[in-house]
Amino acid sequence: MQPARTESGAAAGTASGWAGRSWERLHGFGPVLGLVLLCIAGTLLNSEFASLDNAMNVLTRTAFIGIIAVGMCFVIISGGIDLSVGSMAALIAGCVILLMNALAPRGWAPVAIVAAGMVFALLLGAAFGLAHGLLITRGRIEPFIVTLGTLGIFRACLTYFADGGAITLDNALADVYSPVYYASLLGVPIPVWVFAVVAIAGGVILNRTAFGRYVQAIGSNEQVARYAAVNVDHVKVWTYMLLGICVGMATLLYVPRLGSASPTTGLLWELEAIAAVIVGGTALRGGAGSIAGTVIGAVLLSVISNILNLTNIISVYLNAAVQGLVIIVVAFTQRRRP
Amino acid sequence: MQPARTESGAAAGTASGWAGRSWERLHGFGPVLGLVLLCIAGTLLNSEFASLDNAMNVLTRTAFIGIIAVGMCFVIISGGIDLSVGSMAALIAGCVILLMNALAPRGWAPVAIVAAGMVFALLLGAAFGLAHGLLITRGRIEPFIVTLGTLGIFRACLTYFADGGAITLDNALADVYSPVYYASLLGVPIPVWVFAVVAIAGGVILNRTAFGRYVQAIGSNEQVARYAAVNVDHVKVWTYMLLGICVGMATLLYVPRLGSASPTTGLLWELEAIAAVIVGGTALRGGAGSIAGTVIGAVLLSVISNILNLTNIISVYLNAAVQGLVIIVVAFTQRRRP
Amino acid sequence: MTIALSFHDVAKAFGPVQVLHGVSFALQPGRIYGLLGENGAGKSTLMKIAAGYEMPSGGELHIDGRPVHFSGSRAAEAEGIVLIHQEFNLAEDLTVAQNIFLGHEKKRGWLLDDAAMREGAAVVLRQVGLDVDPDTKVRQLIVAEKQLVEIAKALARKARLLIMDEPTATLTPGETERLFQLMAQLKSSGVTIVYISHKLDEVERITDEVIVMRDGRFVARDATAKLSRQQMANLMVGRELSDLFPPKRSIVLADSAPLLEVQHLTVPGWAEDVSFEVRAGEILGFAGLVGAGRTELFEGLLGLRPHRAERVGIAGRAVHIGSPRDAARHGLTYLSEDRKGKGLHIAFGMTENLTLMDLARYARPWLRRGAERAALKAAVAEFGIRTGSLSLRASSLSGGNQQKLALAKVLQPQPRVVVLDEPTRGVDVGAKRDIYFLIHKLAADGCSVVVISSELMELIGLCHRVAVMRNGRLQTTLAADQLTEEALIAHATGTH
Amino acid sequence: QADKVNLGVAIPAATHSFTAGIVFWANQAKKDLEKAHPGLKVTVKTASGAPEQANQLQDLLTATKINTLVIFPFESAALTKPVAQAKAKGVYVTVVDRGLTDTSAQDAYVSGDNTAFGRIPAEYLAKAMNGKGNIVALRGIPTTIDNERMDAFNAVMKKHPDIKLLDAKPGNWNRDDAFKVMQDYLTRFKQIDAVWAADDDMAVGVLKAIEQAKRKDIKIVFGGAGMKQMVKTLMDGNNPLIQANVSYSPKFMYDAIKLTAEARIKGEKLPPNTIIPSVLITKENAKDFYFPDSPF
Ligand SMILES: Nc1ncnc2c1ncn2[C@@H]1O[C@H](COP(=O)(O)OP(=O)(O)OP(=O)(O)O)[C@@H](O)[C@H]1O
Ligand SMILES: Nc1ncnc2c1ncn2[C@@H]1O[C@H](COP(=O)(O)OP(=O)(O)OP(=O)(O)O)[C@@H](O)[C@H]1O
Ligand SMILES: [Mg+2]
Ligand SMILES: [Mg+2]
Repeated sequence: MQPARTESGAAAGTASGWAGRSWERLHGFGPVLGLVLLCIAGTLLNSEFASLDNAMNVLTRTAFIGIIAVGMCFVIISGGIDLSVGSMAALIAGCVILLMNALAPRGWAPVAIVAAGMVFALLLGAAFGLAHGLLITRGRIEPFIVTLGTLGIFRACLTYFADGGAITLDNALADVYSPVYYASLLGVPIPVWVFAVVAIAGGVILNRTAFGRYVQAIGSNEQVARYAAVNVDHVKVWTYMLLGICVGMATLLYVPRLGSASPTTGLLWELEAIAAVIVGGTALRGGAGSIAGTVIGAVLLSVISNILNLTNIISVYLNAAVQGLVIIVVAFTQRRRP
Repeated sequence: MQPARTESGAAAGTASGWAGRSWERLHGFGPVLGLVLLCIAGTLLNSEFASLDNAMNVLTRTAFIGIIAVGMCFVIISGGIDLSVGSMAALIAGCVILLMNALAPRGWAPVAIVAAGMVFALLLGAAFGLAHGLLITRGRIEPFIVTLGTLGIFRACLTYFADGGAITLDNALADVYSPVYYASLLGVPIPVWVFAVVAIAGGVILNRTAFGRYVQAIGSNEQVARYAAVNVDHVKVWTYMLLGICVGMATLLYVPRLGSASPTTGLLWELEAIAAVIVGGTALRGGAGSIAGTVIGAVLLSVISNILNLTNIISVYLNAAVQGLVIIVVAFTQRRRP
Repeated sequence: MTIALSFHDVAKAFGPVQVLHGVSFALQPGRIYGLLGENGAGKSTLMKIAAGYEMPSGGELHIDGRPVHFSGSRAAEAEGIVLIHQEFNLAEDLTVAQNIFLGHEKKRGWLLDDAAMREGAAVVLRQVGLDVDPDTKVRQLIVAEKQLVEIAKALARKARLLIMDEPTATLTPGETERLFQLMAQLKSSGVTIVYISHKLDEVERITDEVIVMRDGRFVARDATAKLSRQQMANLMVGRELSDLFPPKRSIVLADSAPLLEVQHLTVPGWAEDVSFEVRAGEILGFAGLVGAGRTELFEGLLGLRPHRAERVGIAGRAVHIGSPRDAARHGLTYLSEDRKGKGLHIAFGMTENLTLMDLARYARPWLRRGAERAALKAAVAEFGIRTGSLSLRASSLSGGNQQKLALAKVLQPQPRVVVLDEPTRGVDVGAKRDIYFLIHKLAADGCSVVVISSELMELIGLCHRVAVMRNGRLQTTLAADQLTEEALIAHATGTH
Repeated sequence: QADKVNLGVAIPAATHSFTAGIVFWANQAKKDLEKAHPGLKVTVKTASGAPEQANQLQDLLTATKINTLVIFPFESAALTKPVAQAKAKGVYVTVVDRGLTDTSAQDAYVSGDNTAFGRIPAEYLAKAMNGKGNIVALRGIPTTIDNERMDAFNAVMKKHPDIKLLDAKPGNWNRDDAFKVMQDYLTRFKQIDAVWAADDDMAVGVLKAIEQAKRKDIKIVFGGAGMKQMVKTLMDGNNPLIQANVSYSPKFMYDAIKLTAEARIKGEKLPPNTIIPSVLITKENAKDFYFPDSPF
């Protein structure tokens, strides 16, 4: 959101060149530093915090938001925004459950049904992302408006399908599906594996492919990118589709966890995902950002609430205040250079 | 971002000049057009829609969001954002009620107490805005992060003060205070007057004062503004303070309406206020925008839900979908030129 | 009214890079100084210090003999020192009048006096000869118009010392002429002017005295009348420069097939019914005044503006070009005249800028950073980009070096047809010569090159044929033997 | 005894008055019980969504190491699996208010009576209106409970064909939304005899809207859940529109925790189902439902 960085940019500064550079190095570590300090605080407050079980719990639950945040990172770097991810996740979860329940009586093998549901989730996510991308590029409407609109539309559709209540997964299917969330591989829960794979893939795509470079170029200056023969619309549509697919993937992990979708599913996930990206050091105005930062941002946010759950030092009413304070303080440690 | 030169300028006296100019004119009228069409639809669906009473109801309830949106318009044009306004309003409402209730037994005249409460609301708003501004300029933290943090902090404080429930204004005071919301002047309710005054003042400040000019310059290109010796930090702090004062003003009108503040007060107002600004044609990236558009955007949003309340054509579950759709369609009518 | 500014051992370092090494010289009031130096010599940096935009890391400025320390540009302006930036500093969303008075608004009481500002803007716009409505948004202006607005903005400031950093880089002879009259007027009223330019003919014409810098040091100063262009160039580069233009390649093969054919291209509002063709190995120039529509013609051709054409052919095949991407696929690339707005990602590193148009080559499928860096090293050597470190952002390069980087960028994909809009904008004489050689080499290798330029000498020295546009129409195409400045100007202004 | 009772309480965060009441009573129970039984440890966690509540369950299990759980599920279906997991680890589970979809995941169930919450107002209104007239209703946030209440209300109204339910729009259990919806009802319908606001928070907004419009046609506003201010109004009889209410006191949270804790300390089990009935509150019995210290 901040206008152009000061022309002098990274190399600016005077005699403070060296100080500048080490600051720059430190700067990248802002969220890491925040995370480390938080973890120390957590351990001091409750020794259970540092247990492997707790660490795995935290990482597992971070997976949803984390995966979405990786997709969101692309959208934000390209200069866009997506407010609809929470509703989108809810609607996808609802549709997937409806599909699976509908297939159940047809005599398909449960595993096949679950697989069909998973494919459907990814397809739906991609389709929604495509719709966003086209409205934004072809329709030439602000991303904020488009996704604010679909935020309402997605959630309303889910509420309608659920008739105001919840859509619940058939019990037999739930049992087949639940290992996707609850099982572990080599002691690490499946969602954490998925999260790791998504994050690494995201990092590679952003930093090691032409597409990733184009995303950054568009966010930095769309006009220059267009003149440099970048297919701007195409790339933008793909960022939204990537995000949609990430949301689909997060839903895949969400459904086996709670086995139902209701009008409150995914509420405010958009805020959490965007916050993870921004806390991770990506600028809201786009142009540059990092997947590693985003992952750390997402973990950081869930560590805060984990610590609040593990301790009992302040009124429960003030939980949100503590979260807010920590977010501001972490951001302060990695603030832009003077 | 578009390479095209929208030839409204007198510079281009060409064939496409005329088409361009009338488009440009139409473009500015996008929200007006949307509003007019909506009003026609409303009247067709329920003749009561066009009644004066209903119009006044709609305008009165728009006043809160509208006043906040005027302040938000400055912040967004300057390239910032404020996510905390809803929580801020809730906290201010709570504090003001607590203050007034505390003063009541001291034997002050009720009118004096109400006046003290009103001044306190404005002061609190300005103080919160100042805090935002300083964190953003001095602290060099992204506005998104700062106000996401205070969003949590403000609401948590209110919940804490209210012990989770509602803070209710003393009955005697409520009676003295209630005309501020319920009374009319020349047939027009007070909040509508206040809204009008704020909007006009906002328009004058934005377009007719140096401060307003600087706000636009900073949003358009912060570096250029800095080079032009504009005190960028100063101006930014003031935009947040203006917004804070607007929130205080909205709260002044809100408190006498229900005489209470609770954790649900002001929920999602930030989204509505930002949406009003953006639907009104201001770009989220800043630089340019209009108060008139913002006012129309705010009215448009409340007309949509008013129409939905006055009719019964679709499932209530789909209300949000209709709102979303209308927002997208209105934005489409005023989209940027190819 | 008059001001005497002097530099005493002024030094400046950006981090570890020392850019200015103790520069000292004094400016007498009421004279026009030409400030010369190679790209990256430190001219812009020194002048930014003089105008309070940068702080020196050593040394002092004196005004009328007393030392001054500027805390910002506002303080320098209070002394009457005004700088016209090499890169534009205009808020695109504001109007021309609003930009001209930004930070110095005229007020009536609390409120802005827009009428007075519009009037004031109209006055200075008339002075610089720019015929646009003061209420036009700057976003809608073309590059040359923005340059004129920058100049007008400085005029509105009532300067005692006016520093112009390459004001004519994008102007055509007409505007330049007008600017010179204006400078003469200012001078006669006692204003000191520092004029930075790489166009030595202009320096020779307008300045009284020449100051030369090299590698962040003061090298020489002398009365302009005593120096020839050749001598100035030699002082700048510190060695003997031979002839500026490379010898023209004798003649294009008459029967070589056209590589780019354009028939009846119309860009509504900008260019009407333009047809031309460029053969392999040919360099075609485009001349015209500001506003002739040359830039827009080619932006239309590239699909960046709405356009229609009867036929666009590349290498004999009819092609549809809907975007620069299509064009690049057919081997056509375009260098924009608007370096900062359309040419380079100034927040990106040099590598990322250089390879952006040719990423496919480095992505297999993963980007090979090493290969990219090697490409940068090669480009730095080939285009003579002068920079302290290869990891600088584009924004930290000097203007001329940015231009070289932009040129290297559009040539990266090895196009068959390349359109160069103001290819030597802000480039120093030595590097200019290298670029001319390069363009010739491109042509010799069978490329078609289109050069749009405001420098007539450049077109005459470089091109096989020159097309002249006026008011969006192609007036004529002059063959090499008909190329003279007079002929070009006559066709461009319609006075032949 | 060998293992001390380590009791975890998971409830929704205080986002509106009713849940604020839940939080209040839970904390009250913690205070009273920890004082009464020194070995007992009670940990209260509030969640603002189903996933967060599931997270808290995990944390209560792994870090706080609870052996007894009292949970007010944010959502029935969504919390079933996480609660089942807790039970599988040997935790004694009492579920409050919103029953799980799989009852084998709980040891005991203490609930309010959502059917009665919809049925009682319907019956009361039908009687008060002599079986004919126009009603408007305000619904809550779309959820299963809201559906249950509405269905129960509709079921009674079916027996009274002369009563017309003009419309039922969501006021989201929120004063402001209820105010707006009611304003628009008043614009739209010229004759309204009674309002079922389905929650006392919404009733506050409804009353203000009626007061503003100065409409005299409305005879009754029926809220619900027995918010203290409303019960007080009923006791004092100073608003003719408020004639009755239906209890759905968040105090059952207190009862559930207390029953569970005491049963566990004694090593006993709770009955599998305890329903705390919703009853009609009128001026006569109002004082039994008035808790001035509770935020609700
Ligand atoms: N912010 C910066 N950080 C690092 N180096 C910089 C920065 N700004 C300028 N430089 C370096 O300072 C040197 C001088 O730059 P300057 O812009 O003064 O050159 P110039 O003489 O104006 O050149 P040109 O003729 O190309 O405009 C260049 O080598 C440039 O790379
Ligand atoms: N057909 C036309 N009729 C009227 N005005 C025109 C026409 N074509 C161009 N102009 C005017 O010329 C200006 C646009 O110039 P344009 O961008 O075409 O110049 P250019 O030839 O690219 O200049 P440069 O050589 O500096 O790049 C505008 O002021 C526009 O109003
Ligand atoms: Mg320079
Ligand atoms: Mg041009």
